[in-house]
Amino acid sequence: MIDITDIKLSNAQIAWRAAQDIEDGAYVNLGIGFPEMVARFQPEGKQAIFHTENGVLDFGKAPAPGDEDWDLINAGKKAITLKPGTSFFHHADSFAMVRGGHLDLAVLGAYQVAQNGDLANWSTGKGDIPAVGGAMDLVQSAKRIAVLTDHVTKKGDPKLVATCTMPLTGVGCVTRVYSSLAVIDIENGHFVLREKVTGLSMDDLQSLTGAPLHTDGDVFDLTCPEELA
Amino acid sequence: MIDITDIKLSNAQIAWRAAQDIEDGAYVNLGIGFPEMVARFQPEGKQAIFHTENGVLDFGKAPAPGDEDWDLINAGKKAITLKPGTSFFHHADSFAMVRGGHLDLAVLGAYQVAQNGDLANWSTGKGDIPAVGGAMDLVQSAKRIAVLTDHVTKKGDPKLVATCTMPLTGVGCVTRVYSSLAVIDIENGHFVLREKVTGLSMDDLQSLTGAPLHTDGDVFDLTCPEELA
Amino acid sequence: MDKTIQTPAEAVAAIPDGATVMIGGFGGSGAPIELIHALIDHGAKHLTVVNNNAGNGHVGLAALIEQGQVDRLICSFPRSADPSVFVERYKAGKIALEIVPQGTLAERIRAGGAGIPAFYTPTAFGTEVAEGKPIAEFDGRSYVQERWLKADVALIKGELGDAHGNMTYRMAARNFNPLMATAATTTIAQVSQIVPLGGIDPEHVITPGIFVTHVVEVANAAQEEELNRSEAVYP
Amino acid sequence: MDKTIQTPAEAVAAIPDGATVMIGGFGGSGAPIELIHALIDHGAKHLTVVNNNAGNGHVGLAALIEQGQVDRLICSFPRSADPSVFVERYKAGKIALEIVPQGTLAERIRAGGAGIPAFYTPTAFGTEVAEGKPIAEFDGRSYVQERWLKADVALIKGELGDAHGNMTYRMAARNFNPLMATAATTTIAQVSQIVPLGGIDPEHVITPGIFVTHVVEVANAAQEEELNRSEAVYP
Repeated sequence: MIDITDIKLSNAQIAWRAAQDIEDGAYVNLGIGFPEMVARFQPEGKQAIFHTENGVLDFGKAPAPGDEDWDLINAGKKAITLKPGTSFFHHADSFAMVRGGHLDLAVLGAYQVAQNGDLANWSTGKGDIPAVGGAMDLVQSAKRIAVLTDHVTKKGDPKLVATCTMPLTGVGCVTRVYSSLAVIDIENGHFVLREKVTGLSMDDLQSLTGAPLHTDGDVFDLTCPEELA
Repeated sequence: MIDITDIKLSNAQIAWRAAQDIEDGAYVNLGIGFPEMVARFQPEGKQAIFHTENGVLDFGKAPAPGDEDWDLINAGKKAITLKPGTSFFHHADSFAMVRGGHLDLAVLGAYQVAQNGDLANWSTGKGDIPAVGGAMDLVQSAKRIAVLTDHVTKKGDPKLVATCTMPLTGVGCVTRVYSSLAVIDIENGHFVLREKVTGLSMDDLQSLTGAPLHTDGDVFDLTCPEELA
Repeated sequence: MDKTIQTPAEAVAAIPDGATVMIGGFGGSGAPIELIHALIDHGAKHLTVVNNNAGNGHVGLAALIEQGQVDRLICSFPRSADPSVFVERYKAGKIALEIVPQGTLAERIRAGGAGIPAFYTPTAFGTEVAEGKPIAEFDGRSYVQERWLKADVALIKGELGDAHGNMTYRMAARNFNPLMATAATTTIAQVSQIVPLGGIDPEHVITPGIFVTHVVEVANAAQEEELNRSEAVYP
Repeated sequence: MDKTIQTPAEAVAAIPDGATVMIGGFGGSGAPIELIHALIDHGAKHLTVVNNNAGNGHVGLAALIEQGQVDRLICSFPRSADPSVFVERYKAGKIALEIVPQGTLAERIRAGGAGIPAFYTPTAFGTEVAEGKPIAEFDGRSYVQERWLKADVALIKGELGDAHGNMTYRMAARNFNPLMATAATTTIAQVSQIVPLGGIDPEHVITPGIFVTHVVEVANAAQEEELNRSEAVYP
């Protein structure tokens, strides 16, 4: 197996890369945990508007410790802040935004992503207590579904697979994967490689991927700020 | 045919009689036109709360001429007023109140009411331009559906019938009829006579009614304030 | 991001022939008269219009119909103090009419905005309005299946608006406006006043900006009822 | 008409064993802690509870579960900082769990309040959560049929309330509360302050009084997050 320790991106770098693609004024939902990090890296002049399932739109970043108001939280139950333009609404209206296709982008983590866009990210299927939250709603309805993920599991198994073996969160829903090694679109049932980290050959990347990597035009270098490594 | 000119109730008297049955705190929708008159005759100490389809709850009576605000109207497009307790909401929430069974009572007019509770009140079926408004929603969902009506048509034909011949507004929905001659409940597919105007025999009332009148206990005199005649 | 636009004319300029256009309001209250009149000036034809009513007098929706721009109307109640414009065209076979019970109309629009392709309602069961629609029984009662309603464009009227499209409404002028905002590809809102971002309390926002594409300020907007009392005609 | 009631204990006194109880809140925000604790004191058992989560620590919903009063939980996300009470009872087979995607949970509750017995959603199509549910195709896409959710009682938390039951909420503490208010036979609301009738601007009412049965003032209501940070245990 190829040692990717030195070339793979940090989570911060993956989040940074994903943030570069978000248009000014895009309505975006960031999943709990790692995806929330995307908000930190919005490019100058591109202001996304963030939605959280529990009924807040256009909110600000986390407050300073000690300044939390626990009635002002995000879906991860972390404290957030108001900013000019914030609005509150109930859960049915919040998911009307989701299900009605009003979000431009949802960013989630993954256990597995299949080449047809199937996503498994809610249950390992090993008898853990099921907990789905809002993920199944988000993945079927946002205009674009981006996944942030390590390219392989801790054991080195591909997370980008031919067919998901873990319980599905949604079918055919993922549009782009930002992995620790590559940026990959999902088009017509195929993984289409757009960018890969420098120092990794095509063959090596393919060997770490569970389904064929297609190309469609140039494959660019995936470069991220060094200070985030 | 019996001449009922001198014994039949006026519309105001019918509305008065209907108003006497409304409990304090009941949520009530009054149909456009004649049923709106019910609001005038609420008994002392019994304060109903009125709902209008276009998104106002707990509103007050008509403003003085010249004081109208045309953003503050009822479903009949007549001006209403605010009172302490008023709230505004959109049309989907308004009909969630209706369809969800939150109204205690809806009061409507009728072309025909059948003994099984079917109501025809939206179309004569004679090629007029159809216009249904909120009636079909109201009649299927309010807890009680009261009809205010003349007992017979202008031609003298019964409006309380065995089976409606005009296009239906709702099936099996009417619970009580306040007619110009009687108060009649609809129970188990039958007209059950509760009150009739004095000076009208049972046989005469039956002859003006298109289906058998049942009784279940006493039939009381239907008396209304003379000054409303 | 700035969703404000300078004039009603600019706001409606991209509406194509054949578009489905939801128009807010219940009778005259909440009717976006200036946007409708701009649409008349713009001239888009063969429109399908969704509104609760069918216009009154010779302004607003009635004027749009009178100009021959509307091929089809989806509404609950095509009556008004003066429905003559609609009645005439309807009787002449020049405009198609789909009658929808008012609560079903509201819920179909909400469903369109909320990504619910179909739902069941007790409304209209057993009536001719339900003819041809699927019927299903739940817990022993029969219900009618109704489909979502979406539009290419919604023309709505609010009270306050900001550059992100957050909006409030004025009293009963709210009615269908917030629903239609959610159900159209492009939602164009006229508001009495554009306020700075943050000028609307987050607790008081009725339509969050995500549902709004363009906001145009129309101070002292016309009230359909007043126009009709003065026997106004547009254009 | 006066819907105000003096204490949480009186407000919950009529809740019977076996009731289905919706409890508002998302995690701790909007959770009606005092009403839940009154329900613990009241002692009703064999409850089915509908909540987004499954409790945190040893207060509020977690405490209700810990007391063995909940036989069944319908929720989207039974995880929290400290879900140990639920986890233990679940693994011991003492509490049944129905997992519902969060948006579907919200919409099922809204449907219960709005008289919609069933609706279709794209959510969960093709997943094990949709197994056994009717599937239908609309416009070439497959959807899952979901049923309404109703309750005997809703326990909710608001900010302002009046004697007619009109209510507002505080920031993200709104969440499921206004929906649950509509879907229960009896809705019991605790509010931070009861104001005179007319004390809430008609434009700012979020829950109109028609949906509320009882209102009880709980000034300085406990915040679940703060209780858990101080390692509180109830009772």
